[in-house]
Amino acid sequence: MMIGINDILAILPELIVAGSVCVLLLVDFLIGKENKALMGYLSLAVIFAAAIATWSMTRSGSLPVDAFNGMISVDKIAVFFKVIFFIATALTIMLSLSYIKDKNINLGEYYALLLFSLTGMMITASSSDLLSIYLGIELMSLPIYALVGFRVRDGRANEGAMKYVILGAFSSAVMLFGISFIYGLTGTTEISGIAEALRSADAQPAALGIAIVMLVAGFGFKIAGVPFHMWAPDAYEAAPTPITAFMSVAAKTAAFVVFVRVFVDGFAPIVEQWQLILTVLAILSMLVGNTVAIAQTNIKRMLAYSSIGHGGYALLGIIAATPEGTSSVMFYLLVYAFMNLGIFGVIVMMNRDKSGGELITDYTGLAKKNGALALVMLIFLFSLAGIPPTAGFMGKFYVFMALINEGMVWLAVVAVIFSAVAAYFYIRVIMLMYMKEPEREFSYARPLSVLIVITISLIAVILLGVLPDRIIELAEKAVGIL
Amino acid sequence: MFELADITTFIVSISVFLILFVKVYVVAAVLFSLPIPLTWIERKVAGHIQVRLGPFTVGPHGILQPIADTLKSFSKEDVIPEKADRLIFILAPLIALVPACMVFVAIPFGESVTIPYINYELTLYIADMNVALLYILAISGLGIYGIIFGGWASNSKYAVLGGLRSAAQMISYEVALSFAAIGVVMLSNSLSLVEIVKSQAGGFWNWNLFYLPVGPVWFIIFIIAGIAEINRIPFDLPEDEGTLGAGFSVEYSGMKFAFFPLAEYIAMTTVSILAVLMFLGGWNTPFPGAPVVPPIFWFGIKVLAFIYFFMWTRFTFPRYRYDQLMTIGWKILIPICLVNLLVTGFMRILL
Amino acid sequence: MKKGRNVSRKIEGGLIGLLKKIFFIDLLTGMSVTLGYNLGKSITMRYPHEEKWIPYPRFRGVHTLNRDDEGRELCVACELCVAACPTDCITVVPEEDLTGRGIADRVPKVWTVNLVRCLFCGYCEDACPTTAVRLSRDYELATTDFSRTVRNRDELLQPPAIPETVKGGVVVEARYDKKNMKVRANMLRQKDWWKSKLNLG
Amino acid sequence: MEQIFFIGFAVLAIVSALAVVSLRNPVHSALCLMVCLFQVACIFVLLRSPFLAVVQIFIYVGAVMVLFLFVVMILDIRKVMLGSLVGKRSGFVYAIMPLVTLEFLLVIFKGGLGKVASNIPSGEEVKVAVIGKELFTKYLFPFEVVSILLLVAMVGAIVLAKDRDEGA
Repeated sequence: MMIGINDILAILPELIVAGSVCVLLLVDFLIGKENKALMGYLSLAVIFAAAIATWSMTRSGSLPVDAFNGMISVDKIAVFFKVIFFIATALTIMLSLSYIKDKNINLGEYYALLLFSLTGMMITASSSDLLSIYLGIELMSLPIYALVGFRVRDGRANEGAMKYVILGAFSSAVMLFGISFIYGLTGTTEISGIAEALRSADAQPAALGIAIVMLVAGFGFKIAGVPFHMWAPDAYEAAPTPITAFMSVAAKTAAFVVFVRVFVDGFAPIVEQWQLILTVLAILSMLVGNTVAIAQTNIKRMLAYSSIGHGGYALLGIIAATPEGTSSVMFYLLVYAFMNLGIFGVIVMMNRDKSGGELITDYTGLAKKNGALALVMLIFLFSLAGIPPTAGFMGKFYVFMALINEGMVWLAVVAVIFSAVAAYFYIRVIMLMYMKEPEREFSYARPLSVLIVITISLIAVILLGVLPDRIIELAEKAVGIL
Repeated sequence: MFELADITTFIVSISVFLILFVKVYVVAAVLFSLPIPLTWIERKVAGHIQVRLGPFTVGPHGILQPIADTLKSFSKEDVIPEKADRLIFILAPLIALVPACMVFVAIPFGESVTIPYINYELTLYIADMNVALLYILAISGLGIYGIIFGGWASNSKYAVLGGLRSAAQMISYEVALSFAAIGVVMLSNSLSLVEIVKSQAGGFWNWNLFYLPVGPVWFIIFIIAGIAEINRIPFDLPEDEGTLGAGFSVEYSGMKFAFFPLAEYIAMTTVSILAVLMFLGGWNTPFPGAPVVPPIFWFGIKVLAFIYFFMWTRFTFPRYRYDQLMTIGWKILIPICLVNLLVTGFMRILL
Repeated sequence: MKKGRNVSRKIEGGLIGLLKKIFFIDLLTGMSVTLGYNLGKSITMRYPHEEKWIPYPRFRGVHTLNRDDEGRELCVACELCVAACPTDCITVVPEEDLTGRGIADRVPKVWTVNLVRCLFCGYCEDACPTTAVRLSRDYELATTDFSRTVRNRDELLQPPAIPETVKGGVVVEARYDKKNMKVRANMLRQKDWWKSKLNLG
Repeated sequence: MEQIFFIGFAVLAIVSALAVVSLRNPVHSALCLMVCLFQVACIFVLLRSPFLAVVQIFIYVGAVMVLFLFVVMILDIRKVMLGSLVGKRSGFVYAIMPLVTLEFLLVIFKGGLGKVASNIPSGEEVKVAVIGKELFTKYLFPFEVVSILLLVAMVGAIVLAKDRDEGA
């Protein structure tokens, strides 16, 4: 039962991040108010170090590693997701460098909280026990609560953060209740143990249904799946724009890790029980996300609903409940990370003046003034809508393929129909940019870091759209198909 | 038909129950009569420290004064302010008093005595829990609700301020108090008070107080936090006469008011007893070679000395300001606690 | 410059201060002082049950009307005291008397002083040409009977409880006469009793 | 005997929990919540884990509720405001509550709760030393994560409450 060096090595990336944040919090005292960007660069270095540690773990070929008496299990899926987290967090930090200075919320704790959240996500990704999964999710959420309300003088930010915190606490409680049910029914919180107990049981008690409903509610809140999505538009609008990007990408991805771990792995023996619930959740998410987005005037709210819809698509891969489905979800989330961060990068650029960039009408006639920016925006929007040469199309394609291979053709058809609906509001923005005359002068923030983020995202979106094979191969290797 | 064995077990179980009942009864009786000598002693100490005589009129040297006070409290009009929250206003003094008394379930007054003639070994505690120390800290912390609710229910701004201060003070000092308790648990390797006392047997150099260098630090932290816990000068901000009238109890009168000092005296005794049990070897004799006296004698002497110490400090020091109180709690006591905890841990492992 | 000097002084004081704080020197000093008081003697006077304070002769208490060595009243009812009184608390009504009651043929028929109004300034004493009015050292004026606040001539002619010959400034043994509600000091029974008390400090 | 005590504690806990959500006055609610938490602690004692019971009282009843009351007393929620706190659709909530209760009862009594469970804990009293040992061996990782979690909560709270000169 003693803790050895292997246990420490298994969580080395997490340790690097968590340990350096504590140091960074102290370093923050030494850095003057004007040079807080240094904290950002240091944070990037920390992420880089953690990424190297993760990479060296895959090199050593010892995966999967079990540690801490079954609390932690680092496998290739975990590594894949961690890479998404690293990318998302690093790009978010680069988006933030100039943004928080412009908005005068230039505090070193901003980066520290982001890194704490990253720690939580990494723990979630490599957990193999409900207890550590829950703690990882909480560790991910708490800093985001604080970051959403970071603009404390802004009433809107306070309202959004308040809603998020209260509903988040409530969902955590529901989640814990579900976990306690599972523990009571199976006598263990270890995911493999749960699967074992469920497999060996002769009958499935009805209480298991309640536990599943509660877990779906708790985790569904984190991916903003309908009907647990109420917080999302308010919180997305309230948060500083880079944080909105972070929430919609990283936090959502972390919640999907949980779905992969708990539902696809842990509840594998009772797949019929949760498949139906998740199907309802997915269809509702796609329906509400894609239709309500049409009515939005604020681009952050629109993207919030679009994010709800994308959550629905990604859930489809979980519903397939096959290794292929899992790998398609992983690929989808990676693609989603790039395209969403890219589009938020554009919004950050447009956020220069006080009201600018928040309303959809602010983009009217952008193409006439700044063709390059409009083109970039166009590509990201096409990708979000799932239009062929872009990565978004490939992501959706693989998810649908996984569904069809499982024989759930009708669900794939429904999803495609919703995709078509979704295309409407993405293309509306493009119409505004290209077909209308500009009504005002634009002023952009164009710091190098944001340009880099947009460039990286752009290249990734196009490359993943044209040549997805290598990444798909990685994902399939991770889930053990190849 | 009853077997003989059945009847004997029945008698044994009944007698066990009876003995328990008697113990509880005795402890309760002592607790409720405790304030009578204590108020007298306190007023006498107060008098002499201020070069006065203290109560002198009722009975020889005023010894019957507390009884007169009690009678006065009983006969006073019981006022409930018009816009007060009646239910909570009435409940608050009880909430203050009940936890203070509940604590004594877990307090040992000695190990055991053998009653002559029937040769029965009587333990001098009601229950020896294996979490006694935690239980006492937890339950005695509840007494604060009497003050908070009393202050709130009075519907008076001074009372509310008293309640608020009390809440903040309690949160700040509970931490240090618990740390001191943890220190003692580390030194004695048990949460049971009987075990803690046993571990300090054999002369005063074995007491936790003299576990150098960490023992005295824990002791001082415990005393400071303990004084703050029972809201006595210099930490009696909830009832700060200078700025709040009488603080949380400003709207109370008669017997309801009397419950608050009653609870305070019982809490003071609790803290004294805890300090004796945790640091001063409980009922162990300080000098093993000295003539044998009953252990309860040592216990009584030590507790009385502590009670005197609390009175002594009360009439020596001025009250701290509110921000000073918070500074002492968070910026001085807690960091010292953390460092001391580390040192204690290392000493326990290495020595 | 100035700031720097302050800082250095602060550190010096701070080092000693820190040591003082660590060992609670100031608190212990305070506690030793109070312990000394606690063990020392109390200065409380248990008036009226056991002790009573005898004021110095200069103390101004209730008025007395004096007589001369032959027992004649010194007051000649000249009403100068009435004139001098700032609060008009003295009433004097003169009458002619040839029986030798007073030192002159003019004596007061009424001589009252209202002690509620009187502020014991002693102007009457100064104004009196015959030293008939003196302020005695009686200070136990509390009463539940309002009529007792006005003292008339007969009462004032009684010799004061504390004779002028007693030096004063001492504490004497006393007891409380519950029936008459009076404090009886038995100083006169024991000659020079107060002196030994004085020596005790 | 134990059953009687359990039913007593459980009923009191449920009644006080209902009171927490139905009472209008936040201080009354807090008082009821205290009672509820206390009953839960009592049930822990019946379950042979006095340590958990004491910790429950220590932390929840002793410290957390004090903070709640502190906030409630500072907020000074008046009766006028209380009306606005209770939503207009409370009828809907009241309709759902018995339904959920019914569902739970059905599940508990008809659903064969505990059929899957294999390792039901024994009725032995849990010693503190055992808890400590488990916490620092088997559950070391969650324990450490919790410590980071608390640090984050602290940092977050300080960031939000910190005085800063920020343009709107």
